[in-house]
Amino acid sequence: MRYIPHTEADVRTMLDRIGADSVEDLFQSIPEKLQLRRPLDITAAATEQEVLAELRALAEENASSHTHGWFLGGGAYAHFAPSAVDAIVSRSEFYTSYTPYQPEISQGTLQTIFEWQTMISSLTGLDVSNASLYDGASAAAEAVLMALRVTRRKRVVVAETLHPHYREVVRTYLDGLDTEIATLPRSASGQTEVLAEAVDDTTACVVVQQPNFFGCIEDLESAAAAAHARGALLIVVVTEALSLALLRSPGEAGADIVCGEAQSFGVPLGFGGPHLGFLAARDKHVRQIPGRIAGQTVDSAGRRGFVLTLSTREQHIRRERATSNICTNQGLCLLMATVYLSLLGRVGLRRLAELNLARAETLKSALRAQGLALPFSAPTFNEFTVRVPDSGEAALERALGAGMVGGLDLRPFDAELGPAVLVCATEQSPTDRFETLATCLAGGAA
Amino acid sequence: MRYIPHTEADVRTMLDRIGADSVEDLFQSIPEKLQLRRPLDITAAATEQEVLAELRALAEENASSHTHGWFLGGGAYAHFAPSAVDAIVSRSEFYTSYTPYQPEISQGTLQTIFEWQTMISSLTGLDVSNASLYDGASAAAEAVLMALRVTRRKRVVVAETLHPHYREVVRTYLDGLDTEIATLPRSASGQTEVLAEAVDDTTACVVVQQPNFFGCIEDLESAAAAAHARGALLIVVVTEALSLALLRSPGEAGADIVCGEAQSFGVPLGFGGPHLGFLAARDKHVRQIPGRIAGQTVDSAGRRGFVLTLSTREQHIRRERATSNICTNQGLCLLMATVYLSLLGRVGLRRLAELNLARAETLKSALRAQGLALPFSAPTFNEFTVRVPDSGEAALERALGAGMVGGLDLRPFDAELGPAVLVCATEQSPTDRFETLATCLAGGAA
Amino acid sequence: MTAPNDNANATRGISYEEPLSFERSRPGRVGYSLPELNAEERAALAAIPSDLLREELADLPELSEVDVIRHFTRLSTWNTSVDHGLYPLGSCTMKYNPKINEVVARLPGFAAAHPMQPAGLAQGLLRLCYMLERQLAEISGMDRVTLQPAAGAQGELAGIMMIRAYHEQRGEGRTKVLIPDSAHGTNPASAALNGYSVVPIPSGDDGILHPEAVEAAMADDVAALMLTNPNTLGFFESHMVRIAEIVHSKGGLVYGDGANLNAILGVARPGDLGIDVMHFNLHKTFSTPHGGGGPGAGPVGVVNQLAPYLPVPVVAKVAGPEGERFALDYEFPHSIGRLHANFGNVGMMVRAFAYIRSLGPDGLRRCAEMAVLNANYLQARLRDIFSVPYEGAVMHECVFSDKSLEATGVTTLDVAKRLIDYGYHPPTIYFPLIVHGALMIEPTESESLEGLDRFVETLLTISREAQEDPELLRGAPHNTRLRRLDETQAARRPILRWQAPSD
Amino acid sequence: MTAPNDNANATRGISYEEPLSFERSRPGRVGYSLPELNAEERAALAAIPSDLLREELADLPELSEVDVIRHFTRLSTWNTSVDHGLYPLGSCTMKYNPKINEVVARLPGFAAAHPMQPAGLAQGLLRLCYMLERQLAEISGMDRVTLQPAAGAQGELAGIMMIRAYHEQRGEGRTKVLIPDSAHGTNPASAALNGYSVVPIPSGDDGILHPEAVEAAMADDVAALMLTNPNTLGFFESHMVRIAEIVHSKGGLVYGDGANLNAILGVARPGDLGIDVMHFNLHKTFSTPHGGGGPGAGPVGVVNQLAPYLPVPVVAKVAGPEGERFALDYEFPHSIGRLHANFGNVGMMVRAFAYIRSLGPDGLRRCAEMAVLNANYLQARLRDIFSVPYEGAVMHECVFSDKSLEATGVTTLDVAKRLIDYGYHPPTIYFPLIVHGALMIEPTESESLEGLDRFVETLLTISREAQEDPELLRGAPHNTRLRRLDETQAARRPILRWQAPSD
Ligand SMILES: Cc1ncc(COP(=O)(O)O)c(C=O)c1O
Ligand SMILES: Cc1ncc(COP(=O)(O)O)c(C=O)c1O
Repeated sequence: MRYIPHTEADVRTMLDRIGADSVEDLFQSIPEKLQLRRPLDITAAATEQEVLAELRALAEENASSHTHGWFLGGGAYAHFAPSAVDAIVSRSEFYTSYTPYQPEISQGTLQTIFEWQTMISSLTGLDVSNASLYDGASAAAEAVLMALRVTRRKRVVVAETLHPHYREVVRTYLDGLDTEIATLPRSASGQTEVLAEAVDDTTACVVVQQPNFFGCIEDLESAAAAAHARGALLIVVVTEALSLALLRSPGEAGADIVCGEAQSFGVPLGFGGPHLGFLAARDKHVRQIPGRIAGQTVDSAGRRGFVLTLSTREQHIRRERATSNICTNQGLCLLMATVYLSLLGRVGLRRLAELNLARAETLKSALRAQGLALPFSAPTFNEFTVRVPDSGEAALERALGAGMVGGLDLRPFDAELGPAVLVCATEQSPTDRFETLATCLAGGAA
Repeated sequence: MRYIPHTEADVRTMLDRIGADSVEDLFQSIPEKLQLRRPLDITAAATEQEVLAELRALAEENASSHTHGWFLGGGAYAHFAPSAVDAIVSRSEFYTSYTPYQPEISQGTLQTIFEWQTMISSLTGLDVSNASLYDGASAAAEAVLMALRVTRRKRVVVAETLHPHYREVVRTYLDGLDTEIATLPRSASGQTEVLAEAVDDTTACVVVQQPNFFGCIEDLESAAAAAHARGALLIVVVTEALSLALLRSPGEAGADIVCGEAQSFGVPLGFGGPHLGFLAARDKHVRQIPGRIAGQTVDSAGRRGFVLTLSTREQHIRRERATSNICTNQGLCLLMATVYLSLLGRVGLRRLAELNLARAETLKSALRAQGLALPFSAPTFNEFTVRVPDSGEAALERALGAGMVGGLDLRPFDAELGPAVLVCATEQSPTDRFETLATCLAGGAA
Repeated sequence: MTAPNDNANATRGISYEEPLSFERSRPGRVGYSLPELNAEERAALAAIPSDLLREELADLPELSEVDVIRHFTRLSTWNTSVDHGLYPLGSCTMKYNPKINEVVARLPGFAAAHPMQPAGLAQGLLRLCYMLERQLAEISGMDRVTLQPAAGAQGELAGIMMIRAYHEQRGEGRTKVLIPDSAHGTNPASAALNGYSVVPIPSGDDGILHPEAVEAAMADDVAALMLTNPNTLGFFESHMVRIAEIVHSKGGLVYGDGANLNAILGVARPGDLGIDVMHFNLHKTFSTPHGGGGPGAGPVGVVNQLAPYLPVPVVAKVAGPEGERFALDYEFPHSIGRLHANFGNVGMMVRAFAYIRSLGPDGLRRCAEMAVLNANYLQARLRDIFSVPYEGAVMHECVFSDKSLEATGVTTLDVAKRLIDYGYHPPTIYFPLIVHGALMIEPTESESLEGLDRFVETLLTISREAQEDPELLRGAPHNTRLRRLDETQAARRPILRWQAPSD
Repeated sequence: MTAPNDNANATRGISYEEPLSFERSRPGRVGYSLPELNAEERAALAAIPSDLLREELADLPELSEVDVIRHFTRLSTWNTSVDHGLYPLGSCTMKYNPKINEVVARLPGFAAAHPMQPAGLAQGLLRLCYMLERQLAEISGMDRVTLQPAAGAQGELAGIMMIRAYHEQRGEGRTKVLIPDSAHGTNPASAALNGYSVVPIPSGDDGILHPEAVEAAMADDVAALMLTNPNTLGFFESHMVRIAEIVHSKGGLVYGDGANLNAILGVARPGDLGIDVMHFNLHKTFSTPHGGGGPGAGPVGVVNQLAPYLPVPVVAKVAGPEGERFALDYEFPHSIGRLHANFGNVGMMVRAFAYIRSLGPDGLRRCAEMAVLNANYLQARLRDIFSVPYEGAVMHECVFSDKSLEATGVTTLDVAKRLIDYGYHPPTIYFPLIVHGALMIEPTESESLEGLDRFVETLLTISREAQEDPELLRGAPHNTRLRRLDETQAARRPILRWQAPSD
């Protein structure tokens, strides 16, 4: 086996030194009857050439923006990642190392985390960030748990326009804890109706997504005012991180915790993972933040360096009193995003966001030209809801016939909305197919 | 432009320091009328996303073993390269460095060359090797020039079974020099007829390919005897380097110079290049070897290290009296091959060669079973000539119809042979398609 | 003498400096290529009212592609990695990460597939997930597997939630989870995260759990025992079956932390030991790279009894007119719900699948055998240098205490830092908590005999140095670009982001 | 004081040791995966008589994949590269190698295409080659371009051969080639390789060629003048047109070495200067990576007059019923023949094409402008430190002599080695030959102002060190894993391969 260096002579030498007769003997602490006395019933080993062929065949059975015109978003976005990102991520110094427990030989990873924390703090408009969480949905759940800890309250108010998968994950995480979840309805504009009476003195937090699941840009100031009026925190969830480059930062608008998904920053779609959960907060809550955090320090010669810090929050020190159970998180995806943001930079990221907005607006015009209605009046970023004549399923089937994945059928997510599709335009969406898409969604053949 | 870091402020600062008013001014030494006063007439810059899309489209217009069953060899071989090869070659420490002129910061490249030299010496059965030449064909030409220098003679005897492209390149290189080229004919067995009288006292070398272009294994001992009897050198050219793992080494059989193409050792086919020319020789001729050579030495603290050496042979020192004009050669391909050979190792390389032989023999049986004749009686390695009923072109067209690139039509290379195809089987050739290929070549539909 | 000798694993050489990217930034520098907006597109920007827009972005650098590549290339050279050599972090299973796995994970059909695309357009991926589930089930002896959890700790949480759902379904409000004192921190943290209180169980003098201890703690309000087998001292819990019986007899369930599964691949199966729920760490046992702190993947296997509670969606095979098809099944009415926005860390599943296909049944067993051989060899050779806190044949890792160093004043931390000077990543230190000054060494099967011998020689040298020149160790590392870093100061006055110089 | 100061570009850190792969070899270790032969296949092995078979392979190592990856990963860390920083080798144009080019070159449709496959199955590649030829022709102002030569030196040879063919076709047996004394070694070597004798032409005091010198040497037996413009002192040959007239008037041709084309991209075109044949170095001007010594690519451009002599095959565009198709044209009866087994280093052509597409006309010109700006800036800042042997505004590179160091006893070599301590790859040294102790610095456009400033500061420090502590320089480098290597011993007693220890 090419991954295992032991020769038979090596094995012999080692057994002799150990004082064992055979490799079998080493497993004597496993009671005989518990040992498996047959080979595992899985397919026999394949050669590298065979494995490659098998996996190529499996890969070819999946659609993607390489095979179809792409207009599907809904929490995961088909953005272009410059080749430089993968070139860096492919350096084995980064991808074959562990969590940087030994800072003197992990400065590459640690400085990257520190740079990421700076970037995400700046983008969200908050003070501090952690070094990633599993994904946007669990980040939202962790943010809620954090708010529960900070406020020592038990009620959580969640906007109905929060991504339905995120709502499910929040519910899963809270299940079993002594908490209550209330919801804020969607208004006719597509935005969340922030009812002052929905927030009370037992409310730990209000959770709003920006832009929301239907693409609409929320009024965060009102949400912040309603939350803060009763001592609750405002949690803003972002699934399309690129919007942070364009929209007023949630921190500025009053958010106390901003969390979500940063897959848009150079992380492959990868059928949904690994993606990149992030979480940023205000300084005063730093000791309630879940997950790893890197901090600046000095070495014994007084030179700047970085370490993992504030670890008394963490499971390996605090065990059952930790702020979270998180251990392995999404380090390499954080690297991807940090490289990506370093390349795009302050000017490029803004320009890319503008390009996305412009594309989406152009697509809207094309859809309107086909007589399609956009049910919500609120402004949107690169994604929006469009009403279709028959059903989302049928509309998307027509688009597929024309070689396009035309968006997300909203029926499974919102029964009351009527036939509608969530359509997304990024810098990768083929502008020369906007009209065809419109025709398909409107009911015509391509 | 993302590859160029200058900001407008930088340019200003630099011009000031230089004492120039504008960037234009820096080009004043180019007479005004020689300056191009219009933009170059090439397509405007494309974004990275666009370039990728364009090149993907171009790439998809080409066939390869990814799209077709592959039986085509003829000097370039579709072998499998383990993923570890490209993982190493993609390290920018290797691919973005220059020829190792400064040994103290180039030991990675230098030790690799030294390892390669050891491996190729061992495979060829000779004493010393250089650090690559452009490709097999120019390596053959350089070997001939080397023989001319060593013997101070002017006549070159080349087997007709030498790859026709190689023969052309040798002819091109010798053109303009005061030399004569004679040829050795092919016998009915498919081997070279080594006529003693073809070699005379003015002959510098005899050039034979092993296995030869038609796949046949040559009798090198006879060739060596004939050459040596008249003081000429025997040059053995190898286009399928994998054969070195199985066949008696040319050095052992009496070759004085062994050269050729090592693309089979993990170098991509790449439509013909970059490939990897190699050249090995006996110790006594080391100072006539063309190209770079690495040697072992010590540093000022007495520790082992490596440097480029014997550079008084080379153009940068000897200029018009150099052994060759070679400067940039195929360093990174040498790295690929060294990694490849390190992975396969002494046992694996032999086993792979056996696998190739076995596949080819199995394919022969399948062809014979369809009534096809193999015109040559000499033993072969992984490639052989098969007679087809109508024409090579038609036979291959039928194979193509069945999704296979079935071999090389020999008509353009040998008019007298009659309709025949050169067929190659490697570890990548689909064994489950052998019968279909046989049917196609024999004239049936797939 | 700080420089290792000539034959050593490392010495000193050039190391490149590099500031923070923000400090390299220059206004107007560009690392991207984007099309210009046309007039119509520019006009479209007005779609968002300007009061919703932000001012310009601060604190993102402006760099060229050249700058960015050099920046991160230089940063990378400050890391030690598995591709450099032995990385014996105990409990982390830092084995070799095969290169082919990186290749297949990047195939566009995997890397560019979208989680929301219809199942009909993702048959290859769903098939792969389905097959991986079946492979993991067979390897573990569990009945069903969910691939959704993104890491071991999330797997633990998922498992604990299923345990809760199981008890609640039967109308039982159990509130406690028993956890041995040798457990990894995520175990108590996960139990607590789902609202359980944690009851620690002491390990016996032989480093394993004894039925009596469990018996004593087991009660009607205990939902589960959560244990790691092989445990974090490297021992197989040989009373496993008896212990599971005790827990089951009182209506509890047994959670098995599968972090150390590497030791028993093809040799024993958690499902055969009485374990009801377990997580896998694909980034340990199945060699998906650790990435400097993730991404990992923490699939969870369960016995049939717990299958109704699996998180959704579940990949299902359906026979259809065109043959086998794969679909996403959400119809699990008792499911604990969803744990991930999508299906988990699919990229890691692709790598793990390729790994399992490459090794097959014999190769997997060979991993376990050679990992265990390596750990026992190290234990045998190092016992003369360090104290062995618990005697016994180990499985995948061996643990030492710093007792033998006591007289020198040198700590485990000092030994770890000195190892760095010799080119080794230190082992896990100060864990498990029940061993004083623990050194927890997991070589994995990737290491060769000679490699282990070199490592042992180095530790011998270091232990001599500890006697002769303890200051040398206390000042270590000496050979790295940065010397020992001040973790206390970092925590006391946290600087967690770069701040632009005020002027 | 050997350690650079705190703000420096480099310091010291851990460096990993690694023996030769052969020394790591262990019998029975395996780094491959191959299917076993079945019985029928084993029998087939008898097809080759055993006397034609070799004994077992000696001197190939036996290693696991882990070993191999670690071996070469460690080796790689001993190299300095462009991705680490400034690599100012004069005449080598070590500019940044964009990552996208590596991606596209690896697309299976390019990387796995076979040179012998029918043109109909390679239309994308042929189209790309055709477009690249046209691009290079436009950039250089030449009429036709062959992509076949595998490097600059092979391009020179091809060009010289075409010149020979041209003269022979006209019945002229010219025997000499004129070459300036500042020329790169490949120029005389290439001319000699094709049987010409070389006549050196002296450069003027201003470092450029003067019409008088050419006039004096030009004769009926001179086949060509071979010159480099901009030349290797970094100067534009401003008398180019007059010189070409002189050569042409006596029936000779002008060969232009295009190694320094980067300096005039979009600014001036060799074809407009009177050059008849030239080579390009795709691995310099068009940023295909140097690979530690290749592969490169050396296309050759010619004026129409010389087109009949181009090497075959030539890619041709043919209008067909299905539109534009591309074919290989062998029908060049006057062709010098074939220079490469196939079509040259196609992988480099793919990269160069992607590069030209990425830059466009403005970007290419910007390369030239910024490369020239950088060289002039360095000349302006370094003239206080080193002697300028030839005054004048430079193009892409600047050359200094070691005259200012004379009193110190320090040589150019010492300065170069000391630069290494500070984390810089040294410039080209001792070339061109007409400059005493030459330091030839080509920054390229990839370097930023701050980067150049840091480099200048370092050279200032080194020149101070030369005055104050010349021994420090003579002993350099101090910070590398290995100290200065003994090149004399290597050449005197060559050890060119590893030998298994005799026992
Ligand atoms: C024994 C044990 N359990 C659980 C975990 C947590 O797994 P993860 O880091 O994947 O969340 C670890 C990881 O180090 C571990 O060693
Ligand atoms: C001026 C000059 N001419 C020719 C060459 C030879 O080019 P190549 O190395 O591609 O053969 C070089 C390479 O360094 C050069 O600098």
